Amino acid sequence: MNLAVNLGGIKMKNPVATASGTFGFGLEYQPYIDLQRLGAIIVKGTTPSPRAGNPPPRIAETPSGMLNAIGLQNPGVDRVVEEILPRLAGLGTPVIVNIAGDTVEDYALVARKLDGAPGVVGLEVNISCPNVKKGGIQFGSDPRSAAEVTRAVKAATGLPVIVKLSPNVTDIVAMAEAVAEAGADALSMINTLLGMAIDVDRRRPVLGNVTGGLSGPAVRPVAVRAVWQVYRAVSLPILGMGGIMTARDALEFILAGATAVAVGTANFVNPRATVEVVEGIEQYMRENGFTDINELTGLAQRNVAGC
Amino acid sequence: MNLAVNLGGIKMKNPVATASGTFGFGLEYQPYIDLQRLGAIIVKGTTPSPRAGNPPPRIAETPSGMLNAIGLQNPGVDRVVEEILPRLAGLGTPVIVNIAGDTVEDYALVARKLDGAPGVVGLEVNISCPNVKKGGIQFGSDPRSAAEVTRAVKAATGLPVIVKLSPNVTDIVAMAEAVAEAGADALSMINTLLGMAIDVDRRRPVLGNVTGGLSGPAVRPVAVRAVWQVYRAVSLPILGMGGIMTARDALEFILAGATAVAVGTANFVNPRATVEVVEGIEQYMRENGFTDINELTGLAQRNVAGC
Amino acid sequence: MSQLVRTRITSREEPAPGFCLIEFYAPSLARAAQPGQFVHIRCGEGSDPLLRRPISIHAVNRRDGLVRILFQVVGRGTALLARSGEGMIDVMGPLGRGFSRGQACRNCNNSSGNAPAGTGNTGDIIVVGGGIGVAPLHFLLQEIAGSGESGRTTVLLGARSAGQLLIREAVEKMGFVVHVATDDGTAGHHGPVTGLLANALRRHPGFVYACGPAPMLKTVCALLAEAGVPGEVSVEERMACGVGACLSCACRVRDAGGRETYRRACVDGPVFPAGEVVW
Amino acid sequence: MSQLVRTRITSREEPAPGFCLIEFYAPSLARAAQPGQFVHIRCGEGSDPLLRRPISIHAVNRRDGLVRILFQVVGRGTALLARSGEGMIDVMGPLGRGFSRGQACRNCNNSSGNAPAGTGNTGDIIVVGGGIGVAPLHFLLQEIAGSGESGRTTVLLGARSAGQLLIREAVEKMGFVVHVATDDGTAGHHGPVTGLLANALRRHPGFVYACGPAPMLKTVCALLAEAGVPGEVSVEERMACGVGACLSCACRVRDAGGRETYRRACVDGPVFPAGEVVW
Ligand SMILES: Cc1cc2nc3c(=O)[nH]c(=O)nc-3n(C[C@H](O)[C@H](O)[C@H](O)COP(=O)(O)OP(=O)(O)OC[C@H]3O[C@@H](n4cnc5c(N)ncnc54)[C@H](O)[C@@H]3O)c2cc1C
Ligand SMILES: Cc1cc2nc3c(=O)[nH]c(=O)nc-3n(C[C@H](O)[C@H](O)[C@H](O)COP(=O)(O)OP(=O)(O)OC[C@H]3O[C@@H](n4cnc5c(N)ncnc54)[C@H](O)[C@@H]3O)c2cc1C
Ligand SMILES: Cc1cc2nc3c(=O)[nH]c(=O)nc-3n(C[C@H](O)[C@H](O)[C@H](O)COP(=O)(O)O)c2cc1C
Ligand SMILES: Cc1cc2nc3c(=O)[nH]c(=O)nc-3n(C[C@H](O)[C@H](O)[C@H](O)COP(=O)(O)O)c2cc1C
Ligand code: FES
Ligand code: FES
Repeated sequence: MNLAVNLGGIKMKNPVATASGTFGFGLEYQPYIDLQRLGAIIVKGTTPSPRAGNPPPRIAETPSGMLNAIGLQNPGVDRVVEEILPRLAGLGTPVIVNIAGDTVEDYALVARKLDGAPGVVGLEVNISCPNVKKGGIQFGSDPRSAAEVTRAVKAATGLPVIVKLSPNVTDIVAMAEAVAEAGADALSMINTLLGMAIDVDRRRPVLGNVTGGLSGPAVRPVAVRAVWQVYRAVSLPILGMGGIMTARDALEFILAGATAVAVGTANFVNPRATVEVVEGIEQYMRENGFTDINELTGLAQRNVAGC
Repeated sequence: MNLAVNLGGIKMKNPVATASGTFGFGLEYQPYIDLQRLGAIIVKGTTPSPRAGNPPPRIAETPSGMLNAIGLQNPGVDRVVEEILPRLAGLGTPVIVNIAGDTVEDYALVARKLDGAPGVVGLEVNISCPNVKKGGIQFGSDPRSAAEVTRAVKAATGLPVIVKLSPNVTDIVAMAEAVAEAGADALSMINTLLGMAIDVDRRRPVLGNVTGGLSGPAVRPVAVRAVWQVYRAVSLPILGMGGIMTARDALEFILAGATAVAVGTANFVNPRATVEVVEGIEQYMRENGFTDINELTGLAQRNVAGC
Repeated sequence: MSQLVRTRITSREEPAPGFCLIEFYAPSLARAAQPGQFVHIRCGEGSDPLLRRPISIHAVNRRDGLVRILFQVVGRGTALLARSGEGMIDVMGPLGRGFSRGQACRNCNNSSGNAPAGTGNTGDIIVVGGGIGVAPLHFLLQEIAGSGESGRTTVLLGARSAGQLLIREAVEKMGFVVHVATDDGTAGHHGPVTGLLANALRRHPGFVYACGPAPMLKTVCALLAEAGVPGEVSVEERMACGVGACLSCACRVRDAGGRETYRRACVDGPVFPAGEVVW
Repeated sequence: MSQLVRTRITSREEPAPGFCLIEFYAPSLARAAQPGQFVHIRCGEGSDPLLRRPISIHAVNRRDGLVRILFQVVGRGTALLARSGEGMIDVMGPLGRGFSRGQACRNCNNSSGNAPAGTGNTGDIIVVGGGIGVAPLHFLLQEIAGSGESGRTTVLLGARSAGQLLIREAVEKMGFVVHVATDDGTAGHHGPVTGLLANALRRHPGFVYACGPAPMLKTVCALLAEAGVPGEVSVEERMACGVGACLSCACRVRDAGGRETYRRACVDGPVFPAGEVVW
């Protein structure tokens, strides 16, 4: 049975990655799973300089979901390259670094510094973080800026570049088309939905940052729809995510058009979620007579009349 | 204790309405609640001609939410005016009619026919239904078209006009500003998020219509955020909705800036939800020493530094 | 009138692996219930799963105010219901239009005009159920037996295998002649229950009641049309409100003028004249 | 090393209305656990509530492989946990850095340099707990008693009222001198437990351990700073992962250089040197 996929030049032994920001720098979950079972590890968003992040509370639980406003806390690209990536290099699991910044130059700078870093097989460009004041959200909601960031990153690195799209837009297909045109090797979707919660007793927002990003099973229908729409319009491979808890959830994304998937919030609930998704996909393929995972990508599209 | 609010000229004895499409034409829930306890009944979307709606399955359950693709099934405005509204006129509860169409003229036509209909105190203009092919969604995602519909409806009726906004946009504030400028008397938000689900066993979309609108508690954080953002930018009163199950949920919207709220999906889960929300708000006010519900509108905004 | 009650579960059994029979106390619901109607049940307290689940009324004991439901555990909602810890159940009902037994024959207007059992019709009755579709038929048969019509009624029951012929014994005890069919041949006819129906229809019965999975009902309707025998089928559509307010449960039907349109399974059904449903 | 276990609940009690004490079987967790560490518990099966809940380890019985937690029912998660039907519990742990008793004194580098109990320190120890904050202190006191240091340890317990002084008896039985304070004056000092601490600090103890609500800990830290006494406090932040991966649980601290920064309560804490926490 073949589980291996090629995500825009990134070769993964199976289609299951960890979603950026939910799996730290990879080693935190080592007590619970064999990290080698993962298709790829996508590490926390990395910026040119260290960031302290947002004031607490940084998370709030919502129905079947959670809001986060971490604020891209990270030690900065230099420490990531010098201290963190070398520790991951020995794992034998491909590492994808999620990158972010306030300006186009920031993105290019981080991309350049990561070029050739040990163990790194690709970059995921976060143009869609709703929790930082500058940059982030604007790049993620304007096709032209998104394309510009994509071009700058592509110029700065030889690594495959995945561009991560935001669902907080009127037309995600237009965003996908713009970054595809600008040279992205793959697309990932979705980042979190912009949301907030109010503490009714204290009569103020729950989060220190007021608004935050909604993730978890609650957003899955929005994410599957985004993958479905983009798959039919753009020919790039898609890394699908948003609320995947089980193999069946992951298969929704794959059948809608994802080449690979990432598991995020589910890690917090079940630290073995990633590995269980891999195993569940294998079982589904066995039970349904599929021998190659790539046959499943977009299959639900072909089963709809007139598609 | 004062619970009465004024929603852009619509006087409600309390701030709790029913969300369009979830409460039929009002009488279906009579076995379970005293309809007179409601602030307003907003009835199902009404179009110029009868509509059969979409093929089944029309709904799918999702984590803490549901997708619907009803497709604006309704008997057309003429039958609504002749047969249905007269039955509601005797209830003593203000009725707001939700209107929809494929063209600007459609909206104006429906609005004109409803002008002076017995018991009707206002119109809610649905420019944001994700489940009809033409019209709907485009009006809801382009500020200029939204403004045009608003102006046409205002010109066609003397009734207060509430414009219902879609969350499926990059910038809901821009939409709100456009329809405010065009003369809307109030805003309602949010309509459903565009989503879909895939049946992994049959390897095809669950809904007959492929995509549908996500509602229920899952979307509440997105809805509260929309109300929060629009309240600070636009001075029109807001009817907040999206995932309200309890009084505490309703209070999140009110504290974020809503003058009134609507209960939708919750009716399906608890047919007494609307009345329990009214009672819960009263209790909250008593326990926290508030005498006028209007004091609570937007209170969480004032409790945040720099707002 | 339909009610919303949170009430005590008086017993819970597992009549076969993967099936659950719950009895709860709800006197006025028991009093009002008609065969073919359903209750709408909240399966958990949180918002996942969110929606109620429609389950047919399986039996009522009006004297003691008890209602029974019989269901198959197929997903999260029914799994929660089958072991809901607290011994309480939150139900709305009775809901929907049931079988037209003994009531004004509302369905006859649109259908072939033959009157169903209990409305003066004197032909024989066939009751045919497949899988968990037998659940509401049990209540129907209770009422038919109660009105002394079991003699002219034939019951056809289908299941995957012998162990899942859930209501067979109970119905035999009521005095009905029961024929069974199983997919695996472990009891009765080896094959679908519609095979038995095809035979039975040759004796030109007066009316047929059916409930079961969609493919079975589709075949039933085709057989009835062919044989020119009137009947009613109870359909399943996904439901949100259960009271006619949301238009989720659209069932495609042919109206009096022959035009296709949607009707709400929750209030216009779940029982429809066999000739009306468009499969 | 931390583990993920789904295991049997061996007992469940309600030590006071609104509180719950659960014991479960988890031998290697019991063996590894240190006072001040916590377990991360899944409270339901569905996705609402979604996240695990962090609860301190209240007691361990290493011989029998048993672990106890004591918690207050404050919301949906704890309510579900207090009555989870199936008799099973899904826990991750032990997690976090506990009190620095008997281990290399990792915290002393950053703090005043005084060594805590069990690391050669000879001054007296004060253990101060408020509300449900007493839960982890019980485990700490078990260990202190086990190493024969109860004689030089004073325990100060605060609660809303007498009925909620949850661990008082157990701690007295271990041989500790216990002073109590209640908000309503129904037992001991009438007022916050920090009132007792202010007095106790006059006797210049060697080290203070504290756990309780944030306002109490803030006062404790201020009193310790004023008195120049070192100590540790266990803080509460909202947690998602519990293992250091998500950066949810940011606790504002002052680092060695005096700069303010965030540390993760789940892995860098929940126990921090009193002097480091920025309130
Ligand atoms: C009027 C009516 C009466 C019914 N009476 C009975 C009965 O007496 N006994 C019984 O066992 N079942 C009955 N059903 C079916 C029952 O409602 C579903 O099995 C149940 O809702 C499944 O819930 P779940 O959470 O366990 O499964 P889910 O996880 O929601 O779904 C499991 C499977 O069941 C299907 N399903 C879910 N909801 C429905 C629905 N409303 N209608 C049809 N299929 C659905 C799904 O497509 C899926 O394949 C009835 C349905 C209707 C509409
Ligand atoms: C390291 C650690 C150890 C803890 N040990 C214990 C213990 O031994 N016994 C005990 O009773 N409680 C303990 N708590 C607190 C416990 O985690 C919360 O009471 C619990 O998560 C509330 O869950 P809920 O679903 O019942 O309440 P919710 O409905 O989630 O919330 C109810 C209230 O609790 C607050 N709350 C929710 N989660 C947290 C959290 N993670 N930290 C702080 N406040 C929160 C909310 O703001 C709200 O006011 C500990 C917390 C931490 C971080
Ligand atoms: C706590 C947290 C931190 C996150 N940090 C990042 C980040 O640094 N960069 C990024 O691109 N996405 C980040 N995300 C978004 C996730 O990678 C993912 O896109 C999103 O959570 C949806 O997937 P899920 O529902 O499976 O969590 C974060 C999400 C969470 C919950
Ligand atoms: C079954 C269903 C039908 C709906 N029909 C309409 C409609 O006709 N017109 C409209 O403006 N909104 C319609 N809505 C949207 C609701 O009015 C509401 O905006 C949305 O469901 C969010 O609120 P909730 O989460 O409380 O349901 C419908 C929603 C549902 C679930
Ligand atoms: S389920 Fe709502 S109309 Fe039938
Ligand atoms: S809870 Fe995730 S880092 Fe602490």
